[in-house]
Amino acid sequence: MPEMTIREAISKGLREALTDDRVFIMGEDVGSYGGAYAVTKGFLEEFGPQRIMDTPIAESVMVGAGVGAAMGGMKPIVEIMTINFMLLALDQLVNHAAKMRYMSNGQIEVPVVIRTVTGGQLGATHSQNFEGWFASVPGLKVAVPSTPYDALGLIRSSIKERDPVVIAEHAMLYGAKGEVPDEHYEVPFGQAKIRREGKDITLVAHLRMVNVALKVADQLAEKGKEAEVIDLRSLRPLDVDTVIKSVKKTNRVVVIDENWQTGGFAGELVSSIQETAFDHLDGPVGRVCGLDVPAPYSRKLEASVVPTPERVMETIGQLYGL
Amino acid sequence: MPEMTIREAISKGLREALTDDRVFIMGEDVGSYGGAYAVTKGFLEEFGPQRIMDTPIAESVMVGAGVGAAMGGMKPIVEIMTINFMLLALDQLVNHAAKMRYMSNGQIEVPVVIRTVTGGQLGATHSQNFEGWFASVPGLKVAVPSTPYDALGLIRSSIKERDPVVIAEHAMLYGAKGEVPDEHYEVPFGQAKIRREGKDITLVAHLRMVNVALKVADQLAEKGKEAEVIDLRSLRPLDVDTVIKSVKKTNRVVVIDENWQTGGFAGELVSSIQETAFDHLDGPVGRVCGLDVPAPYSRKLEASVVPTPERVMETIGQLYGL
Amino acid sequence: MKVSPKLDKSQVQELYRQMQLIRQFEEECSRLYMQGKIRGFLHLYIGEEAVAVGAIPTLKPQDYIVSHYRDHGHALVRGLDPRAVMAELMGKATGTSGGRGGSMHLFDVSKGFWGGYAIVGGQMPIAVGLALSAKLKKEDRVTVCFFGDGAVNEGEFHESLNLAALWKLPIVFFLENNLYGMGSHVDKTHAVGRDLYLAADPYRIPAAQVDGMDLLAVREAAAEAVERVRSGGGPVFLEAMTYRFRGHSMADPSAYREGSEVDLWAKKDPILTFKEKMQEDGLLSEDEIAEIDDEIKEVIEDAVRFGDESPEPDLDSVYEHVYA
Amino acid sequence: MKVSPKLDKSQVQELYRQMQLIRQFEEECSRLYMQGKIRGFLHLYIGEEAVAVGAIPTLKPQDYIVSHYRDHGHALVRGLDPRAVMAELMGKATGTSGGRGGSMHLFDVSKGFWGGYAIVGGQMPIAVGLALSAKLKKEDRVTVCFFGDGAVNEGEFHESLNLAALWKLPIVFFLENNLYGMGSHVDKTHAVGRDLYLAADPYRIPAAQVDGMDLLAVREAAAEAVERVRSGGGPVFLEAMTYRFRGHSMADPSAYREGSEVDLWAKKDPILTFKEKMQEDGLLSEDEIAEIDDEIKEVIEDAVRFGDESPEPDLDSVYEHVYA
Ligand SMILES: Cc1ncc(C[n+]2csc(CCOP(=O)(O)OP(=O)(O)O)c2C)c(N)n1
Ligand SMILES: Cc1ncc(C[n+]2csc(CCOP(=O)(O)OP(=O)(O)O)c2C)c(N)n1
Ligand SMILES: [Mg+2]
Ligand SMILES: [Mg+2]
Repeated sequence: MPEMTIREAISKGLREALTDDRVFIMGEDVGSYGGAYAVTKGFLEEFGPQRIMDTPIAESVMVGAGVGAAMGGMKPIVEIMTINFMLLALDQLVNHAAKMRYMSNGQIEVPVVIRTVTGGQLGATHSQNFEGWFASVPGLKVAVPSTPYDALGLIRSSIKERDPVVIAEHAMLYGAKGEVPDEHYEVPFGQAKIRREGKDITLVAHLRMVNVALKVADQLAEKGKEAEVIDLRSLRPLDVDTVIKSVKKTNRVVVIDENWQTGGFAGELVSSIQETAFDHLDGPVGRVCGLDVPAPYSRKLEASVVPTPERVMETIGQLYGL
Repeated sequence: MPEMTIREAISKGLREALTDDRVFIMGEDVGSYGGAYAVTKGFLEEFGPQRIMDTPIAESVMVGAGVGAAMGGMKPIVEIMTINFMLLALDQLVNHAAKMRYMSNGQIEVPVVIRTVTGGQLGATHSQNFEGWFASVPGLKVAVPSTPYDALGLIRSSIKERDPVVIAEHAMLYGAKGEVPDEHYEVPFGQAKIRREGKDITLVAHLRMVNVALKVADQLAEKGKEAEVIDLRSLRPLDVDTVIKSVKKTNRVVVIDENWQTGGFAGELVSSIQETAFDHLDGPVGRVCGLDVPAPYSRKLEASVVPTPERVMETIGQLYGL
Repeated sequence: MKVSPKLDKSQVQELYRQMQLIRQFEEECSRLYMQGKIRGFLHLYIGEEAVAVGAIPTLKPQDYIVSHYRDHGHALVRGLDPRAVMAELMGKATGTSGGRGGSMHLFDVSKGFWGGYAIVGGQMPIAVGLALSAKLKKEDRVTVCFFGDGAVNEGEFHESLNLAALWKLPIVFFLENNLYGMGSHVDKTHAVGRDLYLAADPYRIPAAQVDGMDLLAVREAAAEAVERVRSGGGPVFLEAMTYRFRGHSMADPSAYREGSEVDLWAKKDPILTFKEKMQEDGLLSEDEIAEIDDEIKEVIEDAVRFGDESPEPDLDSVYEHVYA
Repeated sequence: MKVSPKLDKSQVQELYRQMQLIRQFEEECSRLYMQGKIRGFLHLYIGEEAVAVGAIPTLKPQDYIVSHYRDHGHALVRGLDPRAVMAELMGKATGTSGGRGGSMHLFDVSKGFWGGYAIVGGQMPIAVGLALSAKLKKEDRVTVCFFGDGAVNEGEFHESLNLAALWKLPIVFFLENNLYGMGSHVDKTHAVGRDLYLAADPYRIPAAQVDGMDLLAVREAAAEAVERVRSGGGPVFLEAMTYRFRGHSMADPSAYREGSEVDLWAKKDPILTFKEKMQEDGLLSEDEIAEIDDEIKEVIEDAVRFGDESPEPDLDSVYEHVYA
């Protein structure tokens, strides 16, 4: 099977999407610059300025124009350079896009796709993870691909969605490689993926934290314990079933999230798990999250803020004595 | 002890605050209109336009100017008419106010107070509850007073805070009455309040949901069961200790939150409780939250969206058979 | 001034009928609100009727309209069924949004009425997007975006005008300047003062101001603007100077306005002045007026009856239409 | 043009020194970035030195400065210790923010340097607030807010100018128009085109454009603007036309700009042109230049050494300064 990076997989998905002439891409520097993360490199030349539209630095109208154009029958893909700047567009996303279908009693559809970049290690204002906020809003869907396969598969599903979708791509995963089949496939929303099977503990994660979970699984394997690693792939809809099934088998579970712990989306998983599988738990559901501080610039401090395999191992030890 | 409404208590707190001449109030229609919820009625006449400043409808610069003025040594109180409009000011609140102290290594303080109105029943775009989002941001503090006593006490503490504070007042509680002593007192951040003692189950809530919890306690009392009702009073800092202490006594707990359930702040409480008191729990921690839909306008639908005593009773029955 | 020769008697009657329909419909809303049959926010358009009635009939059926929370007038002129609008205000299943939207969120996509929006300025990026869709699809559609003087202060105003101008989108930015955003007078909310059409200048968008109490003046300006936009000239900005006769919402006693100011504007009542002028010009008779007024009375009674008798939405439907 | 008679030899030397300090400091940063000693975002000011050096020395010590993420130049001219700045870029405990801020977030409040901000346009409301505090406290302080042409497109630009104008705040809005926001040319991002000072018009803020490659021109315009603001006249808007010689950040190969354009601007190099003019005017000699250059070399070597030798922040400190 051919190998490619997540960046290439997303580009591939976008190129495919552009064969539908209702699809167009807009965002800051998606055109001649090729995208801040080079995802749309070459697109302007390939598809022309009618399809690949550079916008001013104005996130609110960018998202809003995407919403409006989607209402008018187009299929806009809006790139918001990073999730930190989404804070400037939340009125459009949350007050409008998410509510349009409901408020209009189904008269209006907003099939807009918003691609943005979460995570990263670039200081306090450029390293945030708001995908959990978006996933808490009824009316929105949120995809979080951690492999090239999923990135392409989720882009394909997003394009078919009739509701507003946010795709949160991780800044530090663009170069991650993986196999992507030539045959057409899709990754549906709301289907978590078991990345590694195991019977002793369940590790739940998304995006970059999946890699942390896999490293933890390796470390546990050295101790003779088998971890099951679940990659959520979308936060809304959220595939709680797959998680519960796993927990009923392993009786132990830790949720890993790069975001701040307090009030973060990890709490949703913890809550749902213990609501449904309480009697199957050998101990409390664990959370390992980003420290509750603005991201520090110093590499050393920063490394201590993001969840590490060591921290996860420590939590597992404390909770379950594994 | 004199009785007053929450509205009156907040007004009283603001009047007191204004005796410090670093304090000023700004916001949309806080002046000649007297505030959308009449909290600052008469203030313009009393304190003059230098202290009570009407702003254009421009939430971002309003919050940002509050942040900047606080940095420059003032103590601004910014009124954002409702929490729904805070979505237009999140860049200033989250990307700037919350991070200034950290990014500057303690050189900068942002002692701004942002008052806003959460909850309410005014349709999809005017009935949201984002206080949980704010409480998930390191650097911010969030107060949620549900009685006149707490409203005044928390305003007093807020004014002394050296960090940015959001006070989320509930639209439907302004008229709620309660006793407020003449003697000076304060309500510190991070101290939950046991509104009613009980030994059979703990109910955790804030703002309007405290009243729902109290009604549930009444209903339980009729069945001979005693509920302990905890009013969080601030979401950040969050007084988990008081909750844990109660749960260790009652072994049962339900968290009630008006906000959407999925990804809401209730998940933080559930997570923290089961992390610390797992072995004391007779069953899973319960959540009763707003339904995961945009707020419908129809009174009938709307009433079904917000948590009711009936729904809480049902959950208690299911989880604990009480 | 003589009436525009383009208007014939039947048109004059229709325009009068539309203004009167809005006025009487909203007078009734006000009563229903007092009775508790309408709840939540209710923002009346009374006094501003000449703007909607002047502007909207200059549009073609395929054109798009985006409004704000003060949207009853725009909706009714665009031909939304008064029954469905009334039922919506009453939160009934037969309403334009089945009771999910309410007064601030009327929609009828079949009529190109893309809705009322309740976040000040929030409708502007959406309207820009609708105009963009028309342009990309090469459709002959003009989008008209209504907004108040308050919206001019929001960042989204700036971003929307800039993008529409850069991309030469087929949109009319239609400012209903009633001098106040809630209790705040425009002189205190925008540095340019009350002539807000000047704010369109840096975007290089042609802009004009018109007397919003004068139906014919609005109609002429709107027709010209719509025509210009339709012919591919990019966005146009129109400012209608108007006044709301009531408080901002039903909850507002409107204490911040001088009685003398209110009285002055009351003299410019768009319905009275239009009626008088048309009578003078022989285009509208007492009998015709009486007939129209009677007809409207019936329409409204019927709408209220319909709303009253309509069922509330089904509880089980609460999760419908969150997603496709 | 002859030199402004107000400048004496020592001032000329100082101005040259400041521009050269920025230039050489950043050349060194670029090398350190390649070596991996500086990481994350790094936005160089090279080519734009005449703006900071023209503007900032016209301020008094008590005045306030707010910058963006391209902030090294502003910081150094304002007198932030090059050692502390370099240590910050290296993420060291001795940095201006103890390694917590980084290149985009330099702060030194003791010098009225209120920081670099990394959200485009986000610094503007904050600067407005700082100016507001000065006004309310009746302090003699001017706030200068630097921002790029890209920031002009954000809603916060609009809201900030409007509020500052309405409230007559003591602030200079200082636009560094280097023609590009990342890869986007101003002609494609604002409808008014490249003369962005015209965007200040609806706010009734006096605005002017100045050659940002000409130190003396910037200095004169800035002095006048600051003076005007200081005397209570409310905000002033200044636009300096400039050019960044490098990519947007270290990650940007700058492929979107024509070589011919870059070459044209390279000829206007603010340091070269200033040096030449001053030499012609007899205000700066070869020897003096060499001496200054040597001194700067030492300052920078010292700063790098200091940064290299400084400790990283203590792991235990990670929770410090989240709250008071
Ligand atoms: C973003 C936002 N801020 C504040 C409000 C509260 N609000 C509702 S209407 C209004 C006044 C708007 O005035 P204007 O735009 O002039 O319209 P008018 O009511 O005069 O028709 C305000 C402040 C809101 N709905 N949205
Ligand atoms: C709100 C926001 N959107 C996008 C970005 C990403 N970004 C960083 S700098 C930049 C270009 C800004 O250009 P300009 O204001 O002209 O400043 P210059 O870099 O030219 O000095 C962009 C788009 C950001 N930091 N903040
Ligand atoms: Mg108005
Ligand atoms: Mg630029």
